[in-house]
Amino acid sequence: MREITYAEALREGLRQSMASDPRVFLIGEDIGIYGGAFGVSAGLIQEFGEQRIIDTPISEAGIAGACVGAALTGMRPVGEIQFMDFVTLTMEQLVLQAAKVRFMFGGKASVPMVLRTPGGSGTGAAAQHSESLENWFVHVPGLKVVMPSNAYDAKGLLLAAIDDDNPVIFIEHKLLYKTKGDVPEDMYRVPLGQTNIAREGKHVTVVATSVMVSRALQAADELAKEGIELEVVDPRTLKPLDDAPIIESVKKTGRALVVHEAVEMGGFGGEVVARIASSEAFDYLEAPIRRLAGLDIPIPYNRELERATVPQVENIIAEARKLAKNEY
Amino acid sequence: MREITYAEALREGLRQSMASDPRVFLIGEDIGIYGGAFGVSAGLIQEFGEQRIIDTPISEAGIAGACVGAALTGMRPVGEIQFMDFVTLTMEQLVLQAAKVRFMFGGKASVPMVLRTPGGSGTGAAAQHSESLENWFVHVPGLKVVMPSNAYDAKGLLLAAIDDDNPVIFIEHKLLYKTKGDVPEDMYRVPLGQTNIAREGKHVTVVATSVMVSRALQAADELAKEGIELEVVDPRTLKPLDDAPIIESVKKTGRALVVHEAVEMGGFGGEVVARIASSEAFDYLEAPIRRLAGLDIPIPYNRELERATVPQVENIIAEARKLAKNEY
Amino acid sequence: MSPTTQIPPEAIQRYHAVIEELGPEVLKQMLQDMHTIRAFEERAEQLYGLGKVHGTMHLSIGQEGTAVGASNALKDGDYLLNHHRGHGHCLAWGSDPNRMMAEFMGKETGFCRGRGGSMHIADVEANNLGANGIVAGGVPIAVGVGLSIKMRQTDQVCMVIFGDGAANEGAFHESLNMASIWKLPIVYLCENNQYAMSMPMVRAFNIEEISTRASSYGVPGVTVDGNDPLAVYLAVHEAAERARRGEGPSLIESKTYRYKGHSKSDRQAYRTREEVNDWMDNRDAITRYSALLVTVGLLSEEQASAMRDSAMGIIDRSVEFSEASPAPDVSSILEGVYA
Amino acid sequence: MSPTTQIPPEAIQRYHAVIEELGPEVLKQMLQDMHTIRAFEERAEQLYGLGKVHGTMHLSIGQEGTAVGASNALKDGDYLLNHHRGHGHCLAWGSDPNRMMAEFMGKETGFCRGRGGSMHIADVEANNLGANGIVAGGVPIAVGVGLSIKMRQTDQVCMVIFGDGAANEGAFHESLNMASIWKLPIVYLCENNQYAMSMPMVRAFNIEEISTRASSYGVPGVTVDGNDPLAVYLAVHEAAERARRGEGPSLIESKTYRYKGHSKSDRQAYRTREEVNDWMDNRDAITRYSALLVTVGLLSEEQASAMRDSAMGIIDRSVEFSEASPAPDVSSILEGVYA
Ligand SMILES: Cc1ncc(C[n+]2csc(CCOP(=O)(O)OP(=O)(O)O)c2C)c(N)n1
Ligand SMILES: Cc1ncc(C[n+]2csc(CCOP(=O)(O)OP(=O)(O)O)c2C)c(N)n1
Ligand SMILES: [Mg+2]
Ligand SMILES: [Mg+2]
Repeated sequence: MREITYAEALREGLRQSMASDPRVFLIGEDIGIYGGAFGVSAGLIQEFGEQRIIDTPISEAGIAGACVGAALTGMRPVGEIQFMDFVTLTMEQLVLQAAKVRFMFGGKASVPMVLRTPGGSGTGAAAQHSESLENWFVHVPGLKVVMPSNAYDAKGLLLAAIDDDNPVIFIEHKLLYKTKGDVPEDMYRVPLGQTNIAREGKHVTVVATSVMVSRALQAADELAKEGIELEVVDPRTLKPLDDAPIIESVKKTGRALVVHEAVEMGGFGGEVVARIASSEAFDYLEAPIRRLAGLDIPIPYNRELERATVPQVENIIAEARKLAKNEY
Repeated sequence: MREITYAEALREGLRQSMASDPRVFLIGEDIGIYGGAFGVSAGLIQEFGEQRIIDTPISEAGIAGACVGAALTGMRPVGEIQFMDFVTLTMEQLVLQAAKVRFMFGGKASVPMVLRTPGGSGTGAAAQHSESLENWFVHVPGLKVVMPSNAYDAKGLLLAAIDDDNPVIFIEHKLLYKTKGDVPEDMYRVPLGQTNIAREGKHVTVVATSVMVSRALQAADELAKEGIELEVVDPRTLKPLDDAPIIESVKKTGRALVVHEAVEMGGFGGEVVARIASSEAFDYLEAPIRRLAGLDIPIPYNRELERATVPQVENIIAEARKLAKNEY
Repeated sequence: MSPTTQIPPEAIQRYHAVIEELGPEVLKQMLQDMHTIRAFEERAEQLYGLGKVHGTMHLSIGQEGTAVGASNALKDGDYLLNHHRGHGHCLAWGSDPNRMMAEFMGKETGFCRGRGGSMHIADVEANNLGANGIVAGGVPIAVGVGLSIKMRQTDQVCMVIFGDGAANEGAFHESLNMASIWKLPIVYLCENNQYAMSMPMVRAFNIEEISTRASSYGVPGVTVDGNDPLAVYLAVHEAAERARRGEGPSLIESKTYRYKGHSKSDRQAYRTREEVNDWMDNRDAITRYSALLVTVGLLSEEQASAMRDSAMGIIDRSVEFSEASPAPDVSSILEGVYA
Repeated sequence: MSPTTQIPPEAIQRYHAVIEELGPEVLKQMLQDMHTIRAFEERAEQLYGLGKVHGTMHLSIGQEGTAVGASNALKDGDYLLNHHRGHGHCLAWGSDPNRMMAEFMGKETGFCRGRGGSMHIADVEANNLGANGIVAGGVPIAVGVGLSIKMRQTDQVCMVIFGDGAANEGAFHESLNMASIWKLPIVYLCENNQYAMSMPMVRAFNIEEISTRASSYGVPGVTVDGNDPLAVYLAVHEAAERARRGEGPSLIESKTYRYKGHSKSDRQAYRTREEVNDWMDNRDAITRYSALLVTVGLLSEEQASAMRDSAMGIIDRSVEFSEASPAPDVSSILEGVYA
């Protein structure tokens, strides 16, 4: 099948949904002629014009508010926050307005908006341009949170997110934009809230998100050579979380490792561990449930320090091996 | 010993530290003549004047920035955000500036600030004035997070937070302000990062924070009548988390219940569960680790709905009893 | 001061045109609405005192002129975004007092099924997109409403009402700038009641008039007497028509005063009784407007005072309706979070 | 355009006083610093191209006049907060090029031990509180610095430098308002280089001059030629002295232009080559200022061109220093998070 990059898959999803639904528009900083900081919307302004590809001043709270107001009045905005770190400027609008309006109004309004933003480190952009804050949003009732780990899911989840009548935080990863994958040309959807078993295995369940899925798969290839079979589980949607496949997997393997780039403390890994530890899978556990995640430090600039701050393939291999060998 | 309220204990701590250290000042909305939305700073402006009790315009990001800048240049600001919900407007300054400046500058600067804010529901203030967002901050390297559950800890932890050379998010609870406790008159400290065993017991470990500590203690009184002994553990400081006493307790009881008001999904409970599930306590577990926390909905206005949204004494009793009786 | 207050002839002159334009029925209805708002607020305070409602509330007694003047300047189909002190805006918008009171009392029949309460009353069917518990919370949302109107190519207008305090939030700045560069059909109505909780406007601003901030965005800015419903009507009407013509947003500062405390628990140590009395005795919107209608012969003294009574009646019925209404069923607690 | 550019006599007239005031040494040092900044930036770009640095960088080539004019208007002990395009501000502040280059190259000997990089260079000992990766991130921090100065009762001043784009962030509004009501000793220097990444200033604002926003806060606002270091010096100096006298903040808009792309990867589709060339050929700060010094006889053509060479020398040494410096030890990764 046709191979395109994660960024191209996103662009194709945006183009197709804008072409098929006049209510959809894009709003964000430098998304027009510049094409977006990571080129995702390149060329769309030529196709759809300034009325539907809206370049904004540097006003993130205003961008979020613009999405809320447009969504409340019949449009389906897709906002872009140039780096995930800058969502810190939009939390009031996203958390106190977008997420709560429907409930506060007794279910009589809806806010069908998507907020796209690239998270993650690995580009040398240092502490203020490398954060992974997904768990903040997972903690907020009224929001949905999506984190595609490959090109196929990126397009399918984006189209499903735009269809959704709720505010969806759509978290991309800088290191994935250039990665390629098979992507159908039609407007297929990957439904929100469906966990994917990225690789089957019987010894250790590795729950990974975003860029960590590919690292977990590489680790699985390596460990397979030693006869250790990892089952790699990708939730894809963090909220709502489809935890049944995770629990099933752990019942099968008896061992669980949760891997994400975000800082370990207070992170999404805790949620996954808690779901497992309170489930029927508990009785099948043959080892402690482990997390492997970012160090509790801001992302450093220096290349080696930056790399050492978040899980790498070799770290996943080491952790999974210890679990498999009952070294915990 | 002298009994005073949680609010009075905080006020005494503020007064004593301002009297003893000219670098300490308060800044926030309506903290002067109004005395603060919950009266914590009542009377301090008469004592210390407008130069050190600074009423601000409604500019939360500005308040946070003012604290960062003053702390960077030799002062020890204590900022107040009138309701915890409004920290959504300060996340950029707290998370990208206060928390990271020291690391980004190679350890050559420090930001000794305290940000006080009241969290929690129970006052009928509805969805935008009742949030419990502590886990957002727990997830941020460079910050410390404190949640006093009683008057004694409120004063002692506040003085320790003001002494601390790092940014400390100090989370009070609206329902605790009027609760009384024994509070010494001297300037004692409760060191940050020390978990407290609020009640000893041998059957179930209940880790609770803020207002849930008193509810857990009430539940313990009830269950004691049935011969079920709860060990109530209060971390007091969520970041850094002193988890050793929690793990020791679970090794003793073999059963753990984590209780907080914040929404369960993506909350601090996940962190506690993960610490237990990956620790040596794992081998002592006789039952799944359970969480009891807020429903995944915004806080409703209606009194009964509001009450039903967060854990109450009867819910803690029911959960702890099931755990004790191996009904999980 | 009684309804026989003398209205200077020049005032009557000044309003000749608008009196013609609005006609007797509307002019009288405006006074009736002002009475209804005040009666609603007085009853709300009473119910609170009786412990029949919990939480908090922000009363707009004294500010009725702004609410009524502004709403009447807009058309059906226009949008409203307002703020925590919003009962008056909502009633002036024409929303059902029964469902408002029921919401205030946390009943299932309330506009928000009892989930929102005083600070979050919205009448979505009537394009009232709701009050807001966050100071300036609705202000950036207006940008989106304006963009949506523009993209849908209707001739709607969005009026966003906020306080003097809100004008110092960053959101105010970002929103006005975006609206100005895109010429969005938004009327920014700053209801300056002199205080933001305990903070006097004069201490929170280094300028005399908030409307001067319009110059930072190259849009029109005016300051009007917020206790004069016709002055507010004229300013909002002009701004709205300008917006409909595609000429962009305007900033209107409406100077008024809140008679009651900021919210339930306010000792009001930040202002003097004299100051409050001065506004109540000499600039009360209802007294003045009522006197105007009497002076121009649209209303007899009797009709004028009868309005107060019918307002009470409306509110009595709203309370009866609410007390007879069921509370939300706790089993429905998870409803309405997701669409 | 060569250093023999004709400087109109009236210009020389205009600057007579300031030329007297600053004296030959400072005036010449300013030119030297402008050369050093440009040399630093050119080398940075080169090193990036060679793959010797990762991440991104924001070059200020073309904007040297503002950095040098502004820094020279302040005193030892004053504070600086600047932004992502900050190499020039830092060098003009007098910080060691070796430690700056080492930081840029991620070395342990850098100002931030290689943890911060280009966007976070700070020289805390010299009261340079750092560049900022967040647009307008430093602007609210200035309020705290101003308050701290006031409470410590020193005669320090805080200069915060930000771009045209930053003036549309809410933080700009909150900060200026707070500084205005408390009369804080802050100089707000908006370095308007015409673009915020790809967004032209003319599209992001509905006003001609950003300095008009000063009127929203009742503070002085001026716009100066940012490619004329003496004009910038005069404006910043006046604002700083005003601040020291306790009269509060000022907003200065310094109009300049960035020659290079916004950051590493910028095709610059949003502007024309002609526009860039026009600024480079006809308004270059170094060329003009250099010509001025030659015309007034403070510098010979030879000395003028020699400065470029010594700038190169300074930068060569900074690169040697950095390449000879150790990278941070990964075992030290957890250091410096908490005090
Ligand atoms: C972001 C935010 N900050 C603070 C508050 C608390 N608060 C509620 S109303 C209010 C005063 C608002 O003043 P103004 O905007 O003038 O409106 P008014 O109450 O005078 O009608 C404050 C401080 C809030 N609700 N939201
Ligand atoms: C809050 C925030 N939004 C967006 C960005 C991405 N960004 C970095 S620099 C920049 C343009 C800034 O323009 P301006 O303030 O004019 O400064 P200049 O780059 O022109 O010097 C943008 C959009 C950011 N770093 N921070
Ligand atoms: Mg007000
Ligand atoms: Mg710029």
